[in-house]
Amino acid sequence: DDLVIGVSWSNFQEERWKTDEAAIKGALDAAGAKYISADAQSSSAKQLSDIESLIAQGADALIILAQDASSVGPAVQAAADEEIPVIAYDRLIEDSRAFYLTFDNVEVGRMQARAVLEAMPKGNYVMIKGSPTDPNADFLRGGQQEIIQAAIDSGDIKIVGEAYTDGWVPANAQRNMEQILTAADNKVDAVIASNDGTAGGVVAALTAQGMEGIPVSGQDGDHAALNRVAMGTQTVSVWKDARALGNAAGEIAVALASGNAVDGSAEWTSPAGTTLNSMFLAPVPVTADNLNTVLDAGWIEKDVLCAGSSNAACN
Amino acid sequence: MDKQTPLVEMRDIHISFGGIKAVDHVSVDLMPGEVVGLLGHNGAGKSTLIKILSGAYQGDGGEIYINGEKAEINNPRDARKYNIETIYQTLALADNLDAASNLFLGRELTTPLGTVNDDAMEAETRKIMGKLNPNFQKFAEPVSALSGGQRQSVAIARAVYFDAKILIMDEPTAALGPHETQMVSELIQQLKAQGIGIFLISHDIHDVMELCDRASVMKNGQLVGTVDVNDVTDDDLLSMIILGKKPEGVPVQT
Amino acid sequence: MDKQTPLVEMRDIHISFGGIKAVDHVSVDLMPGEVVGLLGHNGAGKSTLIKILSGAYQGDGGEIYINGEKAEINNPRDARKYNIETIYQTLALADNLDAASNLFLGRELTTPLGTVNDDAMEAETRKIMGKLNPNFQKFAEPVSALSGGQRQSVAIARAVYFDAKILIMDEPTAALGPHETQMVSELIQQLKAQGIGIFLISHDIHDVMELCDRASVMKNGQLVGTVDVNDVTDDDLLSMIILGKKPEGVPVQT
Amino acid sequence: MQNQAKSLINKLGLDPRLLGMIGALVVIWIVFGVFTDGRFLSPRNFFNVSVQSASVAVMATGMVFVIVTRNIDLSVGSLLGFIGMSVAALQVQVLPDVLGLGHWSIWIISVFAAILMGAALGAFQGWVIGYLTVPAFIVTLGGFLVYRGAMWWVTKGQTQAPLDPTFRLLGGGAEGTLGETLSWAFGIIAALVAVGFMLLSRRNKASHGFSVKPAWAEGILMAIAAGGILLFVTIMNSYPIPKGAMKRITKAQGIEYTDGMVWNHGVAIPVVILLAVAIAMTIVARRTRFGRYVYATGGNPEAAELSGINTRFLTVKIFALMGALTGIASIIASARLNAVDVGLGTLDELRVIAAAVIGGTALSGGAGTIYGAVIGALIMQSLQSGMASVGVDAPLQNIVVGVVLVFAVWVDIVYRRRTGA
Amino acid sequence: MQNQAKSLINKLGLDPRLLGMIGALVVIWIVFGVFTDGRFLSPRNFFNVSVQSASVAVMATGMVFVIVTRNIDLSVGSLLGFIGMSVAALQVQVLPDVLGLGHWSIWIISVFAAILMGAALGAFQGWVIGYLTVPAFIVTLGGFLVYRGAMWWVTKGQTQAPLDPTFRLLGGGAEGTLGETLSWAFGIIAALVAVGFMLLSRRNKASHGFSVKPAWAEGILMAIAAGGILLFVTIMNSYPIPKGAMKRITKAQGIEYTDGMVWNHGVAIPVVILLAVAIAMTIVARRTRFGRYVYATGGNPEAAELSGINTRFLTVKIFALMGALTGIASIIASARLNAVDVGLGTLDELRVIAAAVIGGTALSGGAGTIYGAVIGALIMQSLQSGMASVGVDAPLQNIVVGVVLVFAVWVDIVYRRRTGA
Ligand SMILES: Nc1ncnc2c1ncn2[C@@H]1O[C@H](COP(=O)(O)OP(=O)(O)OP(=O)(O)O)[C@@H](O)[C@H]1O
Ligand SMILES: Nc1ncnc2c1ncn2[C@@H]1O[C@H](COP(=O)(O)OP(=O)(O)OP(=O)(O)O)[C@@H](O)[C@H]1O
Ligand SMILES: O[C@@H]1[C@@H](O)[C@H](O)OC[C@H]1O
Ligand SMILES: [Mg+2]
Ligand SMILES: [Mg+2]
Repeated sequence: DDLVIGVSWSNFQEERWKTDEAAIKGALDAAGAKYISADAQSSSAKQLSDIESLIAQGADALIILAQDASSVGPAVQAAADEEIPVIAYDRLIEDSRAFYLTFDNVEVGRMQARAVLEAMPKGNYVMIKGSPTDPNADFLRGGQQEIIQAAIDSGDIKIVGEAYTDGWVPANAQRNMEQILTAADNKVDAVIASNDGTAGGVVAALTAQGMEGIPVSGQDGDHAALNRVAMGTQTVSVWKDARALGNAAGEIAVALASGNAVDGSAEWTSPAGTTLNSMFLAPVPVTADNLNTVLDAGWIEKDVLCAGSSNAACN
Repeated sequence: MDKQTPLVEMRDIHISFGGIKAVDHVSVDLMPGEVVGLLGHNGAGKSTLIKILSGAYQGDGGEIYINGEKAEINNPRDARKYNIETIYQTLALADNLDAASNLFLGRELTTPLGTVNDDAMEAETRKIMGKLNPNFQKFAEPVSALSGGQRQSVAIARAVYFDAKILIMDEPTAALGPHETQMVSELIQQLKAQGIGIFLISHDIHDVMELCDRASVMKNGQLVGTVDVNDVTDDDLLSMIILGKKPEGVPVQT
Repeated sequence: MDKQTPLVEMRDIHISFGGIKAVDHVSVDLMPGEVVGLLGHNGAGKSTLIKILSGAYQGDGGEIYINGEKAEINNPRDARKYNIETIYQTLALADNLDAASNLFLGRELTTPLGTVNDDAMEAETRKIMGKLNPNFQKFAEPVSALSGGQRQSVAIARAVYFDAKILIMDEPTAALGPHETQMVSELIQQLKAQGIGIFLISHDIHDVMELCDRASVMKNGQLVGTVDVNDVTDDDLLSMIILGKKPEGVPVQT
Repeated sequence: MQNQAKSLINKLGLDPRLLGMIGALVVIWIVFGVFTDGRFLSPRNFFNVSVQSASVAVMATGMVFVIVTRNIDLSVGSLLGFIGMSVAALQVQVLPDVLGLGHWSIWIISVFAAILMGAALGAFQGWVIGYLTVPAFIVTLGGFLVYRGAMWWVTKGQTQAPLDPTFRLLGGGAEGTLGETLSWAFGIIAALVAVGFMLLSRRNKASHGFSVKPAWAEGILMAIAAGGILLFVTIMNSYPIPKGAMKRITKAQGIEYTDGMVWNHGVAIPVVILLAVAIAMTIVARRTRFGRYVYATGGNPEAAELSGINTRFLTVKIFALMGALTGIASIIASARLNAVDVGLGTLDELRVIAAAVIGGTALSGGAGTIYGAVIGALIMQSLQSGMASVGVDAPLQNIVVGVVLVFAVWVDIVYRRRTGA
Repeated sequence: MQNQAKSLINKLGLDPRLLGMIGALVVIWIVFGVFTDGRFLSPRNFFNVSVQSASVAVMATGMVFVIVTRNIDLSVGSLLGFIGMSVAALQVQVLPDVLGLGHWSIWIISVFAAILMGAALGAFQGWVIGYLTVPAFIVTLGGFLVYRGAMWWVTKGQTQAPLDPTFRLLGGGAEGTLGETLSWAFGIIAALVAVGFMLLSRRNKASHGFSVKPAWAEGILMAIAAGGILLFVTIMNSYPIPKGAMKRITKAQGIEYTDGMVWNHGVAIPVVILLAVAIAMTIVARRTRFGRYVYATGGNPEAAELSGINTRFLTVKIFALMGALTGIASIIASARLNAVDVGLGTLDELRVIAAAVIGGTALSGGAGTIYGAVIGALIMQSLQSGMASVGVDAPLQNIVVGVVLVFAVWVDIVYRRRTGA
């Protein structure tokens, strides 16, 4: 009998997930395993139901992009009852029975802040955070704070505006940015935005004020965002190669389902004190200086990356 | 001055809707066991006047006395406390409920457990409808499925079932057939004999002359006058209604 | 056999609601310039029968002929094509619109630009309401603010304003005052004189005897019979209605 | 043939509406059954779906009253989250400090707190709607925003977990069931009560001299009712507890686990709660004055007021009830997840209203049944769970759910028109 | 005093409803003005708020018709997203290949495609509602799920950007305005047309011998209308284009930028679109048969049908119109963001329905105005933008918005009861 691997997505709001999905499917195909999936539409309750259905459907291993690190506990419990291995994909699950596979989100936050700080060591900063219902939003914000704390203390940096973005929706980020610009009389020198979608909203708001070009951060390596990096309207997109993550997840799932060990895993303890088997992939900050990375990796086509840009990597 | 205290006295009642005086300082009264007809052209203000008594509207001014005592009627629940029952011109039925539920609405019969006793209510409804409208058989259906006259029978049954002291009937027989109308006339005579006071709004001068003791006529929101029906002819009433002319040589209350 | 083709012939019409036969194989007809009264106890099936002619209901069976030709009436729009106008017992007014909008609903007057011409419609409405109900002044308000009789006047105005060939009146004067009723009676005479055929549903035997040429009586969904009003007395009609008894020695169509 | 079936249904006095909806549900199940090689029709899946539907179905019964009276409640999802978060914080942060961790009364206090909090907030909304006459849509849209925000503030967005172990049983899972024996007892008693009620009502009707159904018809109905209940229990009692959970449970109970040991789940506690709520609400709707007034007000608000019903206060009571039921639903949802995160209850208002509407509650007021709402919730959940089992790709799942939803309701409408219901 | 004001309002024939809503809006503005040291009352902010409201307001005008006829449309947010994504893909992936990048006709084709796609999908939903008689709630809930899923499939979730430069102007921004001169022209013509219409209607009334307002009252009204329009233009014309954008624009136009140069924004194109839509929809509502039938059907569906109105086909037309307006709103929203991501339009259905309801559209049908819906959208947006400018964080924002929303509607209700509107 073929192995069946169930994947529970928290949502499909961000562009990256389709890449993750393709990579997982690819790895499973290669291993001759079957892919089944469900979309929790940002609801932990639906995610639990989804996982129950995936188990009922005969999944031999589960890959879970958790909506919430704790609420997914009963799902892990149900899986454990059936002796099915679980992979916590991209987002943490607070349960020692899960295998944690991710890019380090706090590190992503640090990278965002580092790139912006380098481009604008002094001045007025705006923090555009992620969804207030996504714990990653606070991880990211925490990492960002670590980097800029010193500059804040020294008075070099002043945070003149800070806002969550409901549902990570770019249009909401745009509106918040417009109001912050109005309140600050355009006296804004840099924006730390938590992902590429919100960065897009921020850049649209800046463009209306002719301020496009000030440092703005993001993450995910969305194609539109990488193009902005090439154009100079976004400073950095922290690229988490979803293909690598998805591929690893597929392979690990097959290995665990067949009862094999996973190469290169290590024990890791979460801030809350849960110890899990884990594997971390390294995110790469993509800026105007290293656009070749994404081109060389085949992540994006040159014409898409370079539309309208004269960046060195484009010539 | 009368020896008897009136059952109902409405004094100087007035109400406007958006600047237009629907009822313009009208006073009427009602004795126990008496039927007072309310007459007037369409839009004269009859329904509006009695809706103030039944608590459906709150007047802009004026006073109501019941058995000589000042009554505060701010809503239909207050009116019920004074045993005022009303058959509204619009019938006021919950279309989605059956006849029995409508008849007992707000005063359901209950079982010892406190739950509503539908069987008992249906049995009672069958009894009273048998008297009002012998053709009526639609007990299980919502009243929206009833004919115009059937609906009116339900509304009448509802007002007369409970021990009203004061009964308001706003064109109760408008939709009724000749036989059904006859039965309502008989009912009115009976209730009258029991000492119940009745305000009867009707456009049928003939009925009014037959059933009423006195008649109050309204025109454009104002009271033309109240007369004893034995003192006047059909034509007197008609000219009060149409021309607003008081009959001559006859005592007219205003 | 008649020489003239009937304006309307309804043959063998039947319809049931949830197993109950509301109209049970009834045939009636109407000549141009004739008024046919439809009589019967409450719930006899009068309104249901004429709603099939007006397109409000689709019958379970039977046929309709207009001017001798088979007519397909599946909805109110079809009925309008045959110049059938109806005053419904429930009036069928859009409560949130004013009198003029209701009167012209579905047939608005328009300006050369194609927009609705409210001023012209109001002016026409004032004219016709002046004839039907001289006290009526509420042109700017939604009809929900009107009294029962005022609403009925609007419904009547709507049916008679347009060039009906066939007019159906379901208890048109039920809510009207004596004066307003008189005016409607006159109107019926006028329309009759213009060759319009009228089905008149009424509970008032007196009115029927005065206004109608023939009367069809229904009981429990069935046709008791159709008689010439000149052949019968009030009491004959009453016993047809109440007892379902055909008068003796008189030609009765069934 | 068709006519014979129709007349049998008529003679049995079965509600064609109910039949139509059950029919739609069964068709959906069978279709998914075919697509999943029967897995969707396994006891395990019925157990899952019944538990998954419970929280929404509990709220949907209350939403029937809200919608019947021509109101709407957009706040239930947020309120569920707010109550869940508050009670979780109470359970995780406050009570253990006061009473000691794992104190036996924690779950009881939590349950009361959830229901009371729901009732109080609901009553307040009802007061604004009934007495200040602000449209329900606006008031509950306000509630939707306020509760979601307030929920965040309770713990500054932090997820609360794990919850009290006893409280957790209210959410189901391997431990949160009646177990085999109790399930049988429950089923047999329920069947007896159902038959008893039918007999009683028959006697009442007869005593008033009304015509009753023929004895054989009544007999068939009783058999269907009792049979249905017992079939359900049988199904729940044939879903064995998986090995991992067995080991845990036996260990907790101090029994030694052996390899051949098989225990079955039985009826899940959230389902027992749902059944209790549904029966109670049905009695309220059909057999109490309050219920009667709800429908009367929905059918004709002016007539209800003129009949002496205090429709304003009625509105307060309806929303308080809706709130209390949201409290119960919140208990089930949070206990099931064993955690409350700030997303809890998101979009539930839509699911709840949809369940009521699929179940035949008319947004124009005056009509709607409790059983309809429960079946509506089951239909929605079956569609969603079914999609996840069939292996359709996740983004496509929504499309299919949307299409099937409209299609199922349409079929129901056509069916009812045909049978004249 | 109070009575004098009341009688003045009466004499002027002003709609107290309209006054109440404008009053509520002004109060909200002033309060935020105080909290932001007047920044909220700056031309810049009025410009922002007017542009931010445009997309929702455009849809809200259509939602009025939908709700007046006792329907609801839950699908508008998803549909906006689906149209946005499809048209963006057309613009980014298809048309440049066919016509060449930056071809002048791309924006025109996109605009037509958006509107047509909206009208077609809306008409289909309307057909299911009107002819198959499936409740609008269910059909549009289905649409809500289907379109959101379909949107994902168009590009497999990929954000589409950047959009065609000309198309982008439809979203506003420094370039997407009428500019000073055109704005003045626009304002003056609009004022003249308004005054002209008032004169015409006065003459019409008089020609039928109806009583008209006293000349002075009519004069004051004309002054208010014309003054209001010109004031708005003045405000928009005193928001200078910031330096960075000036440099960009002058460069594009081949003009040399000097330091003292000041150009002002003028009226933003999305606002011009909104005004055009609002005026057109008002005319449709008040002056066409279609509009009349919409209200008649809302007031009494049976009466409308009996009057010979084809209410089924009317439903198709209403939903097609709603869809077309969603198409227009989608153009504004995507052009403004210069990108379409899979989240576009999320929760917009709620905002749109809320705008209509705040603006006085009754969910029970039969009543609602276009201007009310537009003001409702402005109230909602002012609250949200105001909160964002005050710098309160998202969760608290929601709480305040929720409370203020209910409060504002309540004040409006009390005001109207007092003035007897
Ligand atoms: N829509 C409906 N659904 C179910 N039953 C109906 C419906 N309309 C009418 N009926 C039933 O059909 C029968 C005939 O009703 P109809 O309204 O035609 O009576 P009618 O002769 O007009 O009576 P009335 O004089 O009271 O107006 C009644 O028993 C009524 O209950
Ligand atoms: N709710 C209301 N809003 C505004 N005007 C109203 C309202 N109710 C009644 N009116 C007006 O008040 C006046 C009196 O109406 P009322 O219903 O009392 O008349 P009526 O004498 O009962 O007439 P009818 O014989 O036609 O029933 C009418 O002009 C009517 O338009
Ligand atoms: O990659 C991001 C993910 O980590 C976060 O949880 O949700 C938003 C995404 O952009
Ligand atoms: Mg009246
Ligand atoms: Mg009738």
